[in-house]
Amino acid sequence: MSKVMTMKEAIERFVHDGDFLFIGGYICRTPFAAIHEIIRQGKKDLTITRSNAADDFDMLIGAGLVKRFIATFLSLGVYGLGRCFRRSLEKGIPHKIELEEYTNLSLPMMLMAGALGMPFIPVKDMVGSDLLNVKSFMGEDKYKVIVNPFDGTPTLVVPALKPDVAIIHVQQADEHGNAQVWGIEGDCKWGANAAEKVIVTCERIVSREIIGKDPSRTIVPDFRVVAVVEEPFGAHPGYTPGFYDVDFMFGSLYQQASNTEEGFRAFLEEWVYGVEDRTAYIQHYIEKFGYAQFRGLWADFDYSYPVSYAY
Amino acid sequence: MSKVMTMKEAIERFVHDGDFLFIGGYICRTPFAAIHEIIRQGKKDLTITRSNAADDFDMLIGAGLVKRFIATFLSLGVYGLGRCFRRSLEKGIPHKIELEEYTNLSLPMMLMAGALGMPFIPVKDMVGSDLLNVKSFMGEDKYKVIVNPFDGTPTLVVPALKPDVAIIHVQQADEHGNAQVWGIEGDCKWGANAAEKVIVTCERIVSREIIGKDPSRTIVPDFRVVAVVEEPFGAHPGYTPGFYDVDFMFGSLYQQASNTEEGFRAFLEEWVYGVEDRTAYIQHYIEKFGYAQFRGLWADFDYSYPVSYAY
Amino acid sequence: MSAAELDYIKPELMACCGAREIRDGDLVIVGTGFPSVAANIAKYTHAPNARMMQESGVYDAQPKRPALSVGDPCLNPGAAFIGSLIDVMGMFLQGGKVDVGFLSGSQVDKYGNINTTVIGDYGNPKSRLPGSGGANPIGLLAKRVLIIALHDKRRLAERVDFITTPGYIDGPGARAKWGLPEDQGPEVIITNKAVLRFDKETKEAYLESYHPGNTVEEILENTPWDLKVAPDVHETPPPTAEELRAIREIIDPMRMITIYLKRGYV
Amino acid sequence: MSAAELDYIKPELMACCGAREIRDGDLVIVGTGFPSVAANIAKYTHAPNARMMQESGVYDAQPKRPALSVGDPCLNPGAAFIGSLIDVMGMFLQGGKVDVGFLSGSQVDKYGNINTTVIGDYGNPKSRLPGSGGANPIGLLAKRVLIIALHDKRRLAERVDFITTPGYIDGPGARAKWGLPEDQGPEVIITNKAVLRFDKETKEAYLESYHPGNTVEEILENTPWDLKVAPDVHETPPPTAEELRAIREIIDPMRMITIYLKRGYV
Repeated sequence: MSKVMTMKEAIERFVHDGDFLFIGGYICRTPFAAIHEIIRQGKKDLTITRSNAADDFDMLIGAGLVKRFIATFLSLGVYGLGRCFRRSLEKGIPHKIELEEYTNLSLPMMLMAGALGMPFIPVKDMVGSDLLNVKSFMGEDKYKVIVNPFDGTPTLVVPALKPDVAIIHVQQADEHGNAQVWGIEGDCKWGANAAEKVIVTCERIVSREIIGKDPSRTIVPDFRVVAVVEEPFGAHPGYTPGFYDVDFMFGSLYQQASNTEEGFRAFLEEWVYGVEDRTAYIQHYIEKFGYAQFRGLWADFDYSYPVSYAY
Repeated sequence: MSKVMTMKEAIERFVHDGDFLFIGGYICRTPFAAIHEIIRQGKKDLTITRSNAADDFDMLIGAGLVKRFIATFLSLGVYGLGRCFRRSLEKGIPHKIELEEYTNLSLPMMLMAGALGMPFIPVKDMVGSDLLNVKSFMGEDKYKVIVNPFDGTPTLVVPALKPDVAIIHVQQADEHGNAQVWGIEGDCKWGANAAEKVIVTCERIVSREIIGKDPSRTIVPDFRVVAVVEEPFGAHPGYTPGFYDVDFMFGSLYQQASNTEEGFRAFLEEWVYGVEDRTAYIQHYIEKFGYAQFRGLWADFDYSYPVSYAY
Repeated sequence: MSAAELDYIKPELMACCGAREIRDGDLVIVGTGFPSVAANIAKYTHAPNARMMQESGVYDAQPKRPALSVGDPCLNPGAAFIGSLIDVMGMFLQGGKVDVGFLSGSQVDKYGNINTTVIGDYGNPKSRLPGSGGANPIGLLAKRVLIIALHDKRRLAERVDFITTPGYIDGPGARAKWGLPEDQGPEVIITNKAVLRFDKETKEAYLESYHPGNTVEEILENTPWDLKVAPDVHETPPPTAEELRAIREIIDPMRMITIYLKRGYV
Repeated sequence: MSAAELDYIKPELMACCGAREIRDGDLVIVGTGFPSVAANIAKYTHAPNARMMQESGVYDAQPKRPALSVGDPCLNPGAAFIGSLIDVMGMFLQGGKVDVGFLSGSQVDKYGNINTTVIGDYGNPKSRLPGSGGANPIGLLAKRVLIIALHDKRRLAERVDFITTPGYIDGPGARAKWGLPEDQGPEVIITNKAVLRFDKETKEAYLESYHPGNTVEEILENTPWDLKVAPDVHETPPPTAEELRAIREIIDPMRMITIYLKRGYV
């Protein structure tokens, strides 16, 4: 019952035009290899969501694959603003995406509500802001103001989100899909568990026995998972704790390229369409920037103390 | 800024008559040493809560210290029913506690709502049951049925719980209170974080550096914690993963003793009032049952693989 | 094994009846005792891809001894996932992922309502029971609910004293009133004398099969409501050699299941 | 250090202004850059028990290099607690535990409302900005909010184009209408020319102090509303030797703070 497959197969089989995707990551563990494969396969009319989106979402928007975006934020952070995001909203290039905007409190709560089978969830943010005055494709269902039945005060409630597919990148998973992470989690656990199907990409596939040595690290159990893809450096140019650092050089390279439409298209040609998979991508990286640059990204050793679950 | 103190001091300073206490544990990591100290100090008129209560709650009720209990369940499991709980409700011995009853879904959700600053939370359980027909001290605020503003269906909502004090037993904590657990968690994380103050009892105090080697294991950060008590075997006769097994002999001994009022009082005399602290309790255990019996509880070695958070 | 086959005890037969309700790939929320044995029989026979979880937060545990509680130490090492009550009761159960839940109770009625709260008057109880625990949400939210009960007029009831866990409440349409899917709810009551199955229309439990050694008459006498009998009522198939081997060699070599004999499951 | 004192740059002064707003024991939610430097200055000077968290889920990180984002790799090793967005934004912030939040924005108005969404019309933007991220809940739910801004008529506004993060909205009583505590909200706007503090009654920002080298007149000219001036308006105290030592020797030995010079913080 192994669910191990290539990225190509996982995206072909489980991501469809028009799907609603949760894509995990927070600079930390961004599933970039999956993003590139989605672009190569030209999956379109996607609705995408995550709190604090960055270069991966910008790239999907620039590639013209996004119809709708349930958003809190999109920026390239230290590199600057998301240029494809801006071109879409300011100039309709390649087309204008539809945007439904929340915050880094309300959106994770909506994903948590989706994961926990709750119909909606009360939140204390957004009140008094123009975020309540702009509504897009969710219309009147973006939020509701109800009367708290316990004390009569007005209370904002937001609906549960249930994506069709979640794509997350984790440190390790077994062949069935039990997925383990450590370090910054963002909204990965709730986003993944809110989705109907989960695609797990990981730095390494480990045995079920290794998972069982530390089951409190598992954030998604195997029965939620449809595909497991072993993809070392799958989060590059983001990072994975214990595996490799952020690649600031490459992040900056994307920012500069995406400053213009031409630059963005050339970037996709070189780094996405021009390579068939992540192995070819890393090969190209090493050929272009040198093995020393690649080697420089690898994480130091700084191991935790083991613990025991025995009795 | 160390918060390390003795159990006596922690209970004296931070648990008061009339307090609302969340007491963590799920056979796993029951804070038994703290329970015994509360009984020794005779803190009274307590409101207590946790999902799936067992012998520790039965003992507090039998000792006459509990006024109110926000409950889902109380049983001694494999040993049988909770006799003090039954005597209280069936015969008013030593007095009849007030009981507000929920389930193992709704009560943890109410604690989570308390921890997350939510006023209330929708749940899908309890409908159609007599749990909706019995209301005690929470009165009309036990739950409300509202109209889901998104689809018009009737929806049950339950209020957030915010205990005055949470008492949890964990594997390890630093002197500031950063508390780490692994293995079965029950409702410990949400219950502790819902409370105004947290008392952490632990198998071992470790350095802040050790906490920092694996920060994803921390369930309560130091700023929520008012006292840290190092109390090896603090969960006995319950267990702590990686440290010791359940003591079935002792659990059975309690069940048999608590079958009668006299037996229960004799048990308290011997194991609670008759010892001044957990050290004296273990000393008495070893003298009575032998070191071999004590040694037999210790956990095997079966360590997890270390992980790195480095970059 | 043919000699051993004749030799099975009632609790073994009951566990097999539970196992036969489990389909391959089912997600099963189990407690201790019967449910755990039943789910494991299924796993080691016809449903190798069945997966179990405990409400305490554990999924796919690999216990080396039979767990004596849902928080038992032996559930920790080797599990695939250990989270919190919220994870199992919220994320998996309320999230609609659980196929099968096992329940038992001090009273079970013809609509599959279960009482684990109180015998007699709630405010002035004759006998106070533990309360819901996870039973109420499991009964409401698992897709199929299997009930284990002792077959006598005290344990089975026309109407339970207190509905801790709703079955079909007061019959057809009652669950829908509360927004619960009509196609979910109790499947069977497995007793020490019979298998009672719930009628899809009337939502009432009827006699599907009597255990070897028990008779329809005896069962009707020991059931406190006017129990309907299936036209094709038949003897419950005894445990197969394969089922018994799973119980005795893999799941419960220490024969802890025999404690049910003392509890009246004969 | 007395020569160095004369030598400080504006971003250092601004960070010190932020630090001085932090009290010992405060829980501070920080982003990168100014907030992080300011909170650390406080920690290494008058507020040794201040504690920091990042919205990404990190509490009490021990970064060995300045973090370039709230999800920076250097925030992982050594932290006291790493959870999820729900833990920090829900459990700590919405749970009412956060004392101080830092915010900045492309537009800030006299009531401390902040725009990080759009310049121009929302549907047809002149300039599209990143959006709220964590800003809106931090602005609404932290007990005291410190705002960092460039001091010119484009960044400061009589009224922002879009309220991403409410300050005092449209003045006294506006927060209470939404059930927000009246005693919470923006404390100061720290600009590259001045410290503007919010009046407890009118909820409008007024000039509390002008930075060394800046004048009241220059500040009034560069503020797009009729800025009230405190009767005791005074020069902002320059960084102390102790504050500068903390910045240069402990917090930012690589002088990353100088990037703010390029961004116009002069």
